Amino acid sequence: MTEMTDAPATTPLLEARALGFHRQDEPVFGPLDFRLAAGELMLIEGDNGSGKTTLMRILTGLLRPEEGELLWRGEPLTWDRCSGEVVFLGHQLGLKAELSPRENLAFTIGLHGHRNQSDIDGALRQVGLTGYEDEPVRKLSAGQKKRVALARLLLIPAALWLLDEPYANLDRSGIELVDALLEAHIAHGGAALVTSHGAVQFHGGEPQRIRLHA
Amino acid sequence: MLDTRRPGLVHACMAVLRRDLTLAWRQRGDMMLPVLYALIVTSLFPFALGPESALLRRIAGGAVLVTVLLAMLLALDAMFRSDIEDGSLEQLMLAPQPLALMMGMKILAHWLATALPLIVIAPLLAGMLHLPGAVMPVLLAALLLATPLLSLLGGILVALTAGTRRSGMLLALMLLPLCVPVVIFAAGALAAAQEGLPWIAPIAWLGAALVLAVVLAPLACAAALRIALDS
Amino acid sequence: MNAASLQSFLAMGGYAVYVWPAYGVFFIVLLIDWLAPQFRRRRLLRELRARMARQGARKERASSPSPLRGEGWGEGPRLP
Amino acid sequence: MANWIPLWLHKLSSPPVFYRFAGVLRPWAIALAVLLGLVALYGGLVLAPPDYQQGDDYRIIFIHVPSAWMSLFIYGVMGVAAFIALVWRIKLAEVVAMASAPIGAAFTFITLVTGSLWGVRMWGTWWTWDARLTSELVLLFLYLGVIALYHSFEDRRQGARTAAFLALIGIVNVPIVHFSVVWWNTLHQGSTIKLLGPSTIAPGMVWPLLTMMVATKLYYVASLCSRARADLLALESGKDWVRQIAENEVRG
Repeated sequence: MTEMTDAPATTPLLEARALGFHRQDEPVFGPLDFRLAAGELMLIEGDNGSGKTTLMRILTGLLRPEEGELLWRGEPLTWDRCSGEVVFLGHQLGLKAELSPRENLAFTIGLHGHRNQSDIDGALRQVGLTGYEDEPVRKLSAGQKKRVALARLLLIPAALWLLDEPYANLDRSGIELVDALLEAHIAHGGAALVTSHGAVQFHGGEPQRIRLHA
Repeated sequence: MLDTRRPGLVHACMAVLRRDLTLAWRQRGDMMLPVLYALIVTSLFPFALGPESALLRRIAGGAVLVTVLLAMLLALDAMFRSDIEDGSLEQLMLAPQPLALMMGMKILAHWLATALPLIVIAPLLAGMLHLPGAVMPVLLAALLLATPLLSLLGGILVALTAGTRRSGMLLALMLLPLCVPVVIFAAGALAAAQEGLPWIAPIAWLGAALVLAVVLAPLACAAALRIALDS
Repeated sequence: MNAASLQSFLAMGGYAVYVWPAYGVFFIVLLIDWLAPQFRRRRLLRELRARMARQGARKERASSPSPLRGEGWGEGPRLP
Repeated sequence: MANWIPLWLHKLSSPPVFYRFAGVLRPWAIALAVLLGLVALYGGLVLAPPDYQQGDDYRIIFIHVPSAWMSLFIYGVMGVAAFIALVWRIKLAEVVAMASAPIGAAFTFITLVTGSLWGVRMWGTWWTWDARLTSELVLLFLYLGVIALYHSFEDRRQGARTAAFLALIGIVNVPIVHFSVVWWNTLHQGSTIKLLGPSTIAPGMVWPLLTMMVATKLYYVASLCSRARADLLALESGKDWVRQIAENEVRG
């Protein structure tokens, strides 16, 4: 991976001002303020039903915020302005069960392109799926499916990662893999938002933390 | 900015098309179901109306047309269903590609996988009902124009129901008003051909409608998807 | 209006079978259309009152110390 | 400048304000509608002379024609509201569009039934695939599709916006259907029946007809207010003003 040229340090990648969301007039999460600059990691913590996934969907631009403002590189965030620069890993992994990991990733590359010096086999090797490249995804375990989705992070040239519960379904080595991926991404000047309902260990410096309340 | 290789439009379109066609091929059993359905429905007509060939010949064109459209309706629901369930539709919406074009490709893939087999067996269906051989080319022309129109219109409606859980009957209810003109012109061409009248006009109308739909329907489909999933 | 003219009015020149059902449908459909939202409104308010009562009860329970509930109970799970 | 008009509109589009406004408007609209309706019925059923060509069954037009007119008019209102709802995302526009759909469906249904009752003698059959009747039937399906789509969503607002999109598609569709059915009828050289024949309408028939048209419009306003009020209560059930209404009604 190559170094990124820095955006002006004054405009953060993503900024939320008094962001809020209601569903059927019940508040899902309250007014939120945060700034996320390149090279930063933010953890969003909260129990089930605290609105973590809703927040994530708003940050992808799929869902409109009802209150407050959301800025992407200093301008209001719309799905077409941030598309391609954001990669989202949600509860549904977006993998086709009938296709192999290699075919799934080939589709991803077809849409998003890929980082220089990254390729499918290398990414699959990095997430520890060597030997499973041509197995249909439906035959993989839940943790292995998650790893295929993680391989997408290595390929897609995105500045911001939005990871919704990336540790779910993963074993000890899988959790370490996610941490390593995050650290490498941050070290290369990327930014990431990670939700989790539990404690997260992160070794590359102290991340920002936001706590959502149910 | 990251030093990247962003794919061109053609590349992205081919990626969508290739994936959807691969998926359809892997599940080719499902692909045959509408064909089987059309065969069964067509073979019911003679049982219901009697085997008298003059009567069958009179209804053959319309019956084949309606059967094919119903068979397509059967498969319509599945157009984006699995993509919504496994999250790949979200990934598609977040890709740095024009969503309308990607939706157009998905609709094209769906048409190739469901309507094309139906068109291939349409002469067989028509033969079962004693459609005169001279009308066969008109039937094929009408189907080649009417089925993509239905796929495109159906694509918009399926996108609208993307946020709901069940959509089978709802789709039929929503599609009926939209497919009335399509059925009228397609069947009109057949009827005219069977009576030895000029049938170019309705076929031309269908063609014009198809051109319009090819341009507008993917845009409407993308807009509908954004509205339906915005929650 | 005497009885005979009323009778001829009701007969509608022999087309009573068509005219009166038409008017009947008109009024019945509109009556249903008129009443449905009123019932719905009443039902909505009744449900809302029940929900408010439930929420009030939950708040009371939360303010009184209970050995079963932790301190986080005050917020309560969100209603769907 | 006439700056107060948009300001007034903006204020009116706030749900509690509209709720109160609709509450005031509703009784007046329905009272006037009933009054005018009764006058029109008296004029149409009693005063208007029997048609010299047809018998007394022509008197169905006093409800059939206003209903047919309303079925299209309400679809137009729904389309405009749907457009506003989609472009400016105004909650009240969503409510108006979705509240209009059942009323429009009711009038479309009335149009079909009364038209068919009238047609029995005129054409000797309950149903004919004439362009107007077919378009009206398609219109009914469009209304039903909008209603069904709206109710298939768990989230009301999302359902309203999605159904609004369908309503807009329908606006494009209605003329196309009409055109295609007209073409279809010329092809099959079937029944070419004029619903309102060239027979000149006596002036005694015109004023009840027009009065009934006004009455149905007023009824629509009243029913729309009713439905919009209920919908607003459901949509805003978390807000204080709705809770206050709920508390006040239990006392009253």
